[in-house]
Amino acid sequence: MTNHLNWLLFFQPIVDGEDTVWWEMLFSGLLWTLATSAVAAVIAFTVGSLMGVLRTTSHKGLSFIGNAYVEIFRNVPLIVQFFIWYFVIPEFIPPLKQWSINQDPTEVQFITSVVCLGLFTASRVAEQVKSGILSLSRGQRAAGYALGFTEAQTYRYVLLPMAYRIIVPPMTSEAMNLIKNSSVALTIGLTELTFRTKEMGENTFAFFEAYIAATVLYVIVAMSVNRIMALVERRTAVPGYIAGGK
Amino acid sequence: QDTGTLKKIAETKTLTIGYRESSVPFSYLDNNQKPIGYSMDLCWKVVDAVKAKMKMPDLKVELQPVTSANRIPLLQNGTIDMECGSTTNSVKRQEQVAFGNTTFVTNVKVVVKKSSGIKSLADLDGQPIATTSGTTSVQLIKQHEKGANINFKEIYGKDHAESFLLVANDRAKAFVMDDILIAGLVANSPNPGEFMFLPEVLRTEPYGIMLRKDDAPFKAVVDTTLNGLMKSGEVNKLYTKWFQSTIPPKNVNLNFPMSPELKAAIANPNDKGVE
Amino acid sequence: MNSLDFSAISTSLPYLMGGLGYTVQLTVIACLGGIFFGTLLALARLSSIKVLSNVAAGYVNLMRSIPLILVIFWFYFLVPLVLQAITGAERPPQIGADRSAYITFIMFEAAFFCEIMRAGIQSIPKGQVGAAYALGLTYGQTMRLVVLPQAFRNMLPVLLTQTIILFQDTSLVYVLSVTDFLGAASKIAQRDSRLVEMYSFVAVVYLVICFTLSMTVKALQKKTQIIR
Amino acid sequence: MIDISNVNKWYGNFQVLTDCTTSVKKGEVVVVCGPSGSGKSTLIKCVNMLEPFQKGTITVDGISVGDKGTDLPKLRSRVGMVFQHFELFPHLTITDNLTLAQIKVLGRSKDEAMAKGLGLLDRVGLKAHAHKFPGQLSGGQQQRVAIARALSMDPICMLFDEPTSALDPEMINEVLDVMVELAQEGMTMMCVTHEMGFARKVADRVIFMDKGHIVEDCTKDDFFGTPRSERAQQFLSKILNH
Amino acid sequence: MIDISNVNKWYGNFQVLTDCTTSVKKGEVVVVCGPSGSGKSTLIKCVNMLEPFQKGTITVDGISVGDKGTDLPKLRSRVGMVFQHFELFPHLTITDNLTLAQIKVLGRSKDEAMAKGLGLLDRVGLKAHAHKFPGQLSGGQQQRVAIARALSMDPICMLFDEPTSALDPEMINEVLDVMVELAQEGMTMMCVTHEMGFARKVADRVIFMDKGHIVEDCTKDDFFGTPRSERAQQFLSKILNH
Ligand SMILES: Nc1ncnc2c1ncn2[C@@H]1O[C@H](COP(=O)(O)OP(=O)(O)OP(=O)(O)O)[C@@H](O)[C@H]1O
Ligand SMILES: Nc1ncnc2c1ncn2[C@@H]1O[C@H](COP(=O)(O)OP(=O)(O)OP(=O)(O)O)[C@@H](O)[C@H]1O
Ligand SMILES: [Mg+2]
Ligand SMILES: [Mg+2]
Repeated sequence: MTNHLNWLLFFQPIVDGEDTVWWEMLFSGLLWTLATSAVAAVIAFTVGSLMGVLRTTSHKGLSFIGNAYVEIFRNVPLIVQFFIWYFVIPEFIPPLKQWSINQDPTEVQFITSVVCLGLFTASRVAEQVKSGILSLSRGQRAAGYALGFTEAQTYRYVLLPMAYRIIVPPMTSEAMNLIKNSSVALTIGLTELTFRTKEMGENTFAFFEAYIAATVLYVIVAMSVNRIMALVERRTAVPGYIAGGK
Repeated sequence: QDTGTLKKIAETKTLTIGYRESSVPFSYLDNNQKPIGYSMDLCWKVVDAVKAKMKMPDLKVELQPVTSANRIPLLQNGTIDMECGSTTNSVKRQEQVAFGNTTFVTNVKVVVKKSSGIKSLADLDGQPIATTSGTTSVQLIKQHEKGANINFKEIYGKDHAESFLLVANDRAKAFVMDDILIAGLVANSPNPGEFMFLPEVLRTEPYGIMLRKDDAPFKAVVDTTLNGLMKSGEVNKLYTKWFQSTIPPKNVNLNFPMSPELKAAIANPNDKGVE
Repeated sequence: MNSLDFSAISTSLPYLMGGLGYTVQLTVIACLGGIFFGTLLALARLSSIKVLSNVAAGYVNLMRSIPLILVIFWFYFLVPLVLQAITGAERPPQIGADRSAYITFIMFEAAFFCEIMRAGIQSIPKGQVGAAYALGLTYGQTMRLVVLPQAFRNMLPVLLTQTIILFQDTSLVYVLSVTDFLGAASKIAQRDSRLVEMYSFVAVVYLVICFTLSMTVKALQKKTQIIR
Repeated sequence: MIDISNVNKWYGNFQVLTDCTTSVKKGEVVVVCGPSGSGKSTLIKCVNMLEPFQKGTITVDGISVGDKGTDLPKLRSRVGMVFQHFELFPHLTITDNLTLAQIKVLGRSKDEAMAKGLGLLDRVGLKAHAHKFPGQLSGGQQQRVAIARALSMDPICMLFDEPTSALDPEMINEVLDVMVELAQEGMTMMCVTHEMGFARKVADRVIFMDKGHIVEDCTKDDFFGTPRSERAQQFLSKILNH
Repeated sequence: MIDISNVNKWYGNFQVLTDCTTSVKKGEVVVVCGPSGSGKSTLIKCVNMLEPFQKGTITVDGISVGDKGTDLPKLRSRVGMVFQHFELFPHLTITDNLTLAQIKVLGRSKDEAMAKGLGLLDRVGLKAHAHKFPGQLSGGQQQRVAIARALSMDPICMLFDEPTSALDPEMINEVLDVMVELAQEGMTMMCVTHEMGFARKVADRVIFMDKGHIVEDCTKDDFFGTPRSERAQQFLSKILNH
């Protein structure tokens, strides 16, 4: 079956007589992948930063909330979380259920995916943010307080700006993980890239062609993210500051 | 001299059966995790025939679970020698694989909740319809005269159980699938009385045991066995056992009488695929 | 949910536990194999031989940029064909789904453990290598006796954290219809139409196991901090 | 100015400070010394509550720092502090390091803060480096900026925690010079340091700590003349010998 | 014993060492000093090829260290080296730190290595700590173990790279004492340090480096008497002043 790969398949209609051809399907899958990842990234960054900060504060209750959040969201497999967000949670919240029935199903899948993926990734981001803050010398926090900053001001002006810079490299892998993990959204029917790839494989039996195309697309996306983050790293680099050094 | 699968069986002294783990009542696991079902019973008959023909009473049979996604590649790369499940025999698939003579005929139908008020295909206009990813049955609606002009939205379930759950939870209004599979899901649901089929039959599809392509000698063994069972009427007994009696693991009865199409296929064994 | 019915769980408990056993076994083997090959890869990446470090880096980056589900597919369908091409056999050799899962996860995790071990090795002050060389130890001895033991100790918490992720990721072998814990649960769920009950059960089991593991990691982290 | 009375502090079961009592009057320069781990840093950090303590009281300019109701940020903004590792903010330029707290804490205008900051930078001899980042300066330069940053808040007193011990030997003097000048101008200072030359030159009093206790608390001349405790004698002999 | 001749070294385009030439005779103690970044550490590391250099030659006991064919591990095992940050192996006990290289490099038996190691540990006054891990010792103690570790290989000469600069002031002397003793026993030593007291006491020669050049290379008395270069005078005045 590998003897002759039939690349022309990508230009054949998905169903006889329709206009849409396979590469368009894969491309629309790619767009869903990118859209889901992008919105989820925003949620992950916001919630993750908040939770990460909570975990490093001196307030016992707040750091408990942060810790509990991380433990719950990172200790259940993503695929199970998808199922729970999509099938289980609406059953217990009648207004949500009503909304999910009335809304366009694609929108429901998209929003569910974005929330699920975002909150899951937030637990990973929270870990990074926490370790970034903790990796700063304790003296930085003390220096902030000693100048009369409040705790919030110390985070805002002293700790976070440096912590974010320090965690750019691990956040690059988290961003790449996020994109990869978006493929699990296929289990609730979101028609993202892996979904379309499987679909093409199953409909045309051209598994190799479809998976090669998908692999190439994922690698391109991952490399682009890598480049973008490298740019971010360069843009935010502090002159004279060697990462990890003091 | 033997070629293909028979040669392989002679050399390796094993035959590997691909089975499905939750395709009730064709091929699924009982509570002891043994694959059972209508297709499995038929396959064991084929195994007996192979043993007899090859004069290998101690032929080893291996059982390999497969999914709808990997059954064809696994057959092609030699992991399994035949697939005993509920695979539709289609002309398109015949480009890749071969099928034994038809063992079952299903009608693709639409299931809805009685409370939804939907009475016919035409009522589905503008509604979300569940479909299992990797299947194409929804497109059949468009090909039906009553569905030609309606617009609907597809919601994909990861598997049939999920697609059906979408209907049970009111997230989708209907689920289009082989009637026998739906009958299994309905029978197992908490409230079987909630659901009903729409009257339209979207397509009639034959199921068959899937085999490697271009392997006439092995296919001959399979077909001869099946034809024998059909002539002797043993197939009808098996049918009653699996479709019209209580079956493990939960002792439900599918109450699914034999369709005229299957009766015709048994009277006239053939391996014609659906377009 | 008007009627939750958890009876399917109790009747199929042996099956589910069998699945869980497989998950644990796969995790342990993939973890050990991954650490072994990951360490070799890390040494290759840090090597001054350009070709070696580039090949290793390429492998790691490729593995890290495609979804695991695609990697599983590739290994499953390609390895037999590759072996066939290598051995010139008439039929693709059969490696079976579970062996394929082992290979896939070892090779995939190797890429991740490589990065962890690399960070671990780089976290050892250069002075340690200098001190070992100054005593007359060779490169091999320096790595084996001085650098790797420390790197491994420093990275133990991170390695374990990655192992927890691995433990969850093994759920994806369901695409090979290998019966791991999630696979077993989802098959019973489908057979008996008890999706909600099953998946809720699965979530709780994973949460309990992974939470216990991550508490262990925390305790361990405290301990290794004292050793330093 | 600073009154420390019966302060006790524990880390878990480990007592770091035991019944510490002393005071620093306005304009006084007090040097704190003692072996490593004796609690010097901890004591000085208690003064502006960077470390909380469990027993005793500390008042700064009449305000009790341990009280629940005390506005700590406000109090801290009036106490300048210089750390062993400088603790400049690495992501901000020298100018921003000098003006940030003035603007955000004291509410000064940008221009005002800038004028103040540049003036102080000039005073520590680093006007030319205003646009640079901390990482681009040598250790001695960074520490001088750190002193200027503390001064920019117009503190009523200054705390120093081993300000020269992370510096290369060559750079120690450039920092000590700034501190000597400050002392001579009459700044109230409490200063943890091993630089006995500095203590000899400007200290009014020397406090010697050991194992969390204040063992000696006497004038400079008494300390270098005839320290009463054996431990202090031993310490001095070790530190002055090389 | 050690001959350094016309050594040049670049990091990329940056020249760290320029035409360095000097030598250390058997039994001689040479102190290397100079401002931070002047290349002292680099030079001393070139002696046992911990840093490769691009031009010039260094021979130790007649063996050229830069030659392709030289058995570096063997050469290095004969040159003892002590680092600024001790570099004991933190995952090994003190005993294992002392015996590892003896066993793996010199092929000594476990018992033999142990006897040697414990003897040296006794000599640096730390016999009681044999079973501990490095992290459980103070800096001064760790550095003494590091010296014992280097001695356990029966080196023909010893290299020191600022052995006391990471130590608390109190602990400097306990390390210097061990080094003085070693020097007085006739060990060949090349020693980067700012401890001018040590240099005064035991150095035969002092080398002063600046910007990768050897600026002064003269006897101790000449150096402390009338260093010829202005840079060296300046450096000395700064370092001796506080
Ligand atoms: N966060 C902490 N938890 C537990 N013990 C601590 C903590 N911080 C400091 N200590 C202990 O408190 C004691 C006093 O520490 P402190 O830093 O005040 O000493 P110091 O006199 O400043 O020493 P040095 O000269 O080394 O700076 C030490 O024994 C130290 O180990
Ligand atoms: N790996 C490296 N890459 C580039 N430049 C380096 C590297 N290591 C050292 N240098 C530079 O080489 C010069 C000499 O360094 P070296 O460590 O020998 O100085 P030193 O005299 O020992 O100073 P110190 O007293 O600070 O230890 C310095 O300017 C330093 O920045
Ligand atoms: Mg201190
Ligand atoms: Mg140096």
